[in-house]
Amino acid sequence: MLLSVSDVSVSRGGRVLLEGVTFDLQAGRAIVLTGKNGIGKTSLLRTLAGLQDANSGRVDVPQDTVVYSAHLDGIKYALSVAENLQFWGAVFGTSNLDVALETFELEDLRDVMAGALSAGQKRRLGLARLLVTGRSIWLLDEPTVSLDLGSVKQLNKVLNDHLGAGGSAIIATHTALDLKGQEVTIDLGKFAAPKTGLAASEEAFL
Amino acid sequence: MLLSVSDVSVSRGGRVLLEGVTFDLQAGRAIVLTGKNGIGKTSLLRTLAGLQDANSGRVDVPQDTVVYSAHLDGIKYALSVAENLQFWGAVFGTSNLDVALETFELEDLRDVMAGALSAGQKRRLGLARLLVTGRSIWLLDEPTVSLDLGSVKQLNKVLNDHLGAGGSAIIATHTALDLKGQEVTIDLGKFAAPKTGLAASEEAFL
Amino acid sequence: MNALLVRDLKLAIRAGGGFGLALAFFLIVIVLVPLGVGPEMDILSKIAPGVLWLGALLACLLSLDRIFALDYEDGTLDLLVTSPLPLEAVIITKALAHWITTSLPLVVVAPLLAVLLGLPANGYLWLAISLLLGSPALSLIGTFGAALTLGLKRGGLLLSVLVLPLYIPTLIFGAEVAQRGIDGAAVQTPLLLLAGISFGTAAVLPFASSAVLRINLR
Amino acid sequence: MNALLVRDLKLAIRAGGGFGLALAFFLIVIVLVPLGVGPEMDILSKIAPGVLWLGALLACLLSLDRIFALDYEDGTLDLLVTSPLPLEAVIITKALAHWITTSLPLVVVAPLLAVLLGLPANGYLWLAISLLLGSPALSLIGTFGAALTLGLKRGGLLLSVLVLPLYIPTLIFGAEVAQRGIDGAAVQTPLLLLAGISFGTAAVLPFASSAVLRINLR
Amino acid sequence: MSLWEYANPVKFLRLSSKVLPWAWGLGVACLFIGLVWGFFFTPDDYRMGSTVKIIYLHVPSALMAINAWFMMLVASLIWLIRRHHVSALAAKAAAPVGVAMTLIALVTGAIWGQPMWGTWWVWDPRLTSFLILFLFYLGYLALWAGIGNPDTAADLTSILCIVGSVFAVLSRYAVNFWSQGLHQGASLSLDKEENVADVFYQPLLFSIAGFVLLFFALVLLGTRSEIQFRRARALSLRGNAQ
Ligand code: HEM
Ligand SMILES: Nc1ncnc2c1ncn2[C@@H]1O[C@H](COP(=O)(O)OP(=O)(O)OP(=O)(O)O)[C@@H](O)[C@H]1O
Ligand SMILES: Nc1ncnc2c1ncn2[C@@H]1O[C@H](COP(=O)(O)OP(=O)(O)OP(=O)(O)O)[C@@H](O)[C@H]1O
Ligand SMILES: [Mg+2]
Ligand SMILES: [Mg+2]
Repeated sequence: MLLSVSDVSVSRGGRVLLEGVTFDLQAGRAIVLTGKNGIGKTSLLRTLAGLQDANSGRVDVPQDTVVYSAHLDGIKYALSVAENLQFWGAVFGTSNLDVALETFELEDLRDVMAGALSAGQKRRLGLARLLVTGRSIWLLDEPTVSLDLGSVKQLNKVLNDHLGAGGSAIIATHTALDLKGQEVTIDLGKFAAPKTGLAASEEAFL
Repeated sequence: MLLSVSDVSVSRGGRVLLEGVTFDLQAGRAIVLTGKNGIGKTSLLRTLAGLQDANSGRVDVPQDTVVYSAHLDGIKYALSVAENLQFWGAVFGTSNLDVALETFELEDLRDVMAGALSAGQKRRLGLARLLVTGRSIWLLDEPTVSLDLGSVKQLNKVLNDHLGAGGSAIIATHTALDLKGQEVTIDLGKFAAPKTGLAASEEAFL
Repeated sequence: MNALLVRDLKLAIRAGGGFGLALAFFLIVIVLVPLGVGPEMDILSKIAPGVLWLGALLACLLSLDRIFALDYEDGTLDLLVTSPLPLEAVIITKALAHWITTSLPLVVVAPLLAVLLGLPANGYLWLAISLLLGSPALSLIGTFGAALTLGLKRGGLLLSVLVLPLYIPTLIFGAEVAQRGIDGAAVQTPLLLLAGISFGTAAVLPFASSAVLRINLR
Repeated sequence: MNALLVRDLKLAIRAGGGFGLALAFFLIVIVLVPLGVGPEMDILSKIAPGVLWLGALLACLLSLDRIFALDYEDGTLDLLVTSPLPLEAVIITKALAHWITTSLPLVVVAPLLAVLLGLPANGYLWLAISLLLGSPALSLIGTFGAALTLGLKRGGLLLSVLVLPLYIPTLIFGAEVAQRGIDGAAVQTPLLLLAGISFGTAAVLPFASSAVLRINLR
Repeated sequence: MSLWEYANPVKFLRLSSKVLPWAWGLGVACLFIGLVWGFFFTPDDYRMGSTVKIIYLHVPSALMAINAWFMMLVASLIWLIRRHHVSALAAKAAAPVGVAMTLIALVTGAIWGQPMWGTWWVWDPRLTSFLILFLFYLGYLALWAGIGNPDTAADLTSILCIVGSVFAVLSRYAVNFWSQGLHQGASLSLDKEENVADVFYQPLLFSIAGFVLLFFALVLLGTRSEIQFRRARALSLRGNAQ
């Protein structure tokens, strides 16, 4: 068991969004988080990434295994595609640049400034970063946004390869992915907190 | 005939992306632009919106009929949902605020600061703006991004209503929309310029 | 137009004390000057009109990047440019909003802060008048600079380097009016020149700014 | 760490003359002062050390918002915080990059520009030394301020209002060193204090900044 | 055949390659004559002593610094109106040369000022407005450097140059208003009483001609390299197309 979440409640802006969230993630498996806009997918992922504290409950994430990919891709427009990836490689102490470029069909754009990429090309660069980090647990927030059909297929393949190699992923998405049965889909709707639920720091005043 | 594009070539960053683009848009009809990432959908829409000049060819867009909705939604985080829409209503001299809020299920979020919306909720607010402007030709750049399935359906319905009421739209998208046969789908791939095509301002140097 | 003005003012206020901040900055600069140059009142009172004008200039400068950059980053500017509003009007409105949130409060308190620097009493009125007449030019020129640096992320330093030289005539005439007011000399000429610059920039610069904006959005 | 430093310097340079801009701004401020306060050299040379220090302070200030804001806006900061780099190291590196692009060039040219203000010749060396010793504190304090105002869009003015008061001790001791150098008085005490501030902030502030950053990203 | 034909970058490259050596040759020759004549074959001034010889660097560079900006203004207007790339790039190429001229004038002036006025610098209107011109140059260059897209940069810097010119003139006037001068008035006008004596005057003319020609040569060179840079960019855009 790589990562486990037990009875976690997630809050944002003073309100509890999700409560009782419980799941485990195994190596080679993926968890797909679904749920309507505003249910709390992003907030949950940020909690798992350690950017935000859980309102209550336990989140167990082993150190240095997780990489987070957000709505924004953290791309520097003034650096070239390769330079962007190199930087993350250096930060994570890895250097599998070429594989990442090839996998997301970015070789031709290698020396193009990232500012000159189209929306989908930027997204692909953001995804290529995952490969560069060498981390085994991927937290992906709507990875298919802006991707054309070919790129979505490619992403699917990358994900399957990653799972096949013993990696794992937690993916918030609105589009269907085909992960060959290796995934567990969790509809966050069933953890939705009542609208009156307040975060602990707000409760304190009542 | 509302809007016509004849033999237009579109360039970006010094390169010609598309050439010989030709189509007409009729009232009550939609044009769906498809094509892979980086083909030039956004650039074409910006040309139609008048933000960018065509490299060559003719673009006929009647004055004051078009509203453009971009990758970014132009949402002010420090204003509430209603205030955001009110502003655009005032700019376009209209005031059908409530309809817009209702259509995109934003009534509950009416007085919430836009900064506290989730990705999909922001997108819905961006779309609600279209209704507020009262313009008849909508130029939409990937309107379904970040939307959950319910919201995509809702957008579909709004589009069909708009077309039904004699409006029209040009939509760049990677996801399938169901516009009941009122749409013409144009694969921009067939207008893709050869890779060596340079914009006029670059040609001058050769 | 009105809606835009109201919105800009609202945003400035909600972003956390639109009015207060420029004032606070102004105050701090005025306080820093004696700390830097030493506490001798006779020197301070000699340089007071210039320092007050410079402080106003800097307070103005530091808020310039808000004029367009926010609207550019979140896509509003694209939508405004394709809206029925004439772009020149948008620009004038934005300059006006900047002036109201930044310069107007400064004009009001400058005479108060002048006390800290020992500005002679007969200078208060002329200081306020010079700021009132000159500051619209600062906002208008600043708007032009903000339009020029639109595409640049956090171009604050470049913006300053572009705008400050353009501020020079305004600064000279403005400080001169205040200085002459103190000396009891005739202020008419610099005052008229100052007003002339404000009117001139209001009449011409919005066109330049709107051309620049369109180029930057291209 | 190295990669981050290199990247930040690269970005500063590509954004258009990272080094040159701070210098240009500094020069402009030095030119504006006489235009505001009048051309009399005897007054100017009296206020010269203070003005030079204030100019350096402002040049520093205007480039602070680049430290974190760009990385925050494009999502890089989220990714950096969840990366294996310790956040304190990230912060020190960013302060260092800021110091190299902004303060270091100022230290080098300040004595040159001092000519314009008629700074007495025996002040040049001490001016440069005071800037060299004091400017790291400016970058470190500024980094803290930048971390505080992270969540705010275009919080340039607020940032100034927060940071300038924190700059006061550095300014006082810095200007004092330069002034005493000119007067031929003993500079030891303010010099040590200045160095003390720089070392103290380097030792302590990165921890405060990293706490603040984490809170702001929450 | 119209003159505008040479606004075509390719034709310009061809023509300028023929003109350039002449400009270099003549410029160096004139400057050499002017400086040697001026430095070694003129008497010392009765008031200023041998320091007067700085005039052969100071005055031509000051003249060129101002004229370079004027040339940029004209080139900017041509670009905005007629969209000739050569014009925009010539303006870009002139700016660094102008800055260099400004710096030479400032430095030689300061060196001259030390013996003459007993100080390196005073806030005299002539000097001040010259320093302000320097600031305008810096802003112009910074804008070129800050903007990635070359056409956008050309447009924006052109507009800045025009607006800047207006404000530079205004500043000049304002500065006059603000302080009284120490600096020499205009002394090259032919009909003036207080003209520099003929012995100094003739070598000065050579030196000025040398500066003009060298300026011309440097701008040509700069424009050529800018054009070649754009050419390389265009070619690589064509090659690297994905
Ligand atoms: C840093 C200090 C100085 C600066 C920035 C400076 C700047 C200038 C400028 C802008 C011109 C005008 C060129 C023109 O418009 O025709 C000029 C010309 C001249 N300068 Fe200076 N100058 C400086 C110091 C001096 C000194 C110390 C002297 C000698 C006492 C001097 C003597 C002259 C003379 C004789 C001319 C030619 C006047 C004319 O024919 O217009 N300058 N200088
Ligand atoms: N600012 C820019 N400078 C230079 N080139 C650019 C710039 N913006 C986009 N491009 C290039 O123009 C091409 C088309 O971009 P555009 O954004 O129009 O594509 P798109 O069809 O909208 O793609 P997507 O589906 O990914 O949004 C891309 O190949 C991109 O690299
Ligand atoms: N900064 C904030 N301040 C206050 N409330 C916020 C903030 N950000 C998000 N929220 C609220 O928290 C809720 C959950 O947001 P979150 O971004 O986690 O949703 P999501 O499931 O990712 O939605 P989407 O599919 O639209 O991305 C939303 O209802 C939103 O209104
Ligand atoms: Mg989300
Ligand atoms: Mg696009």
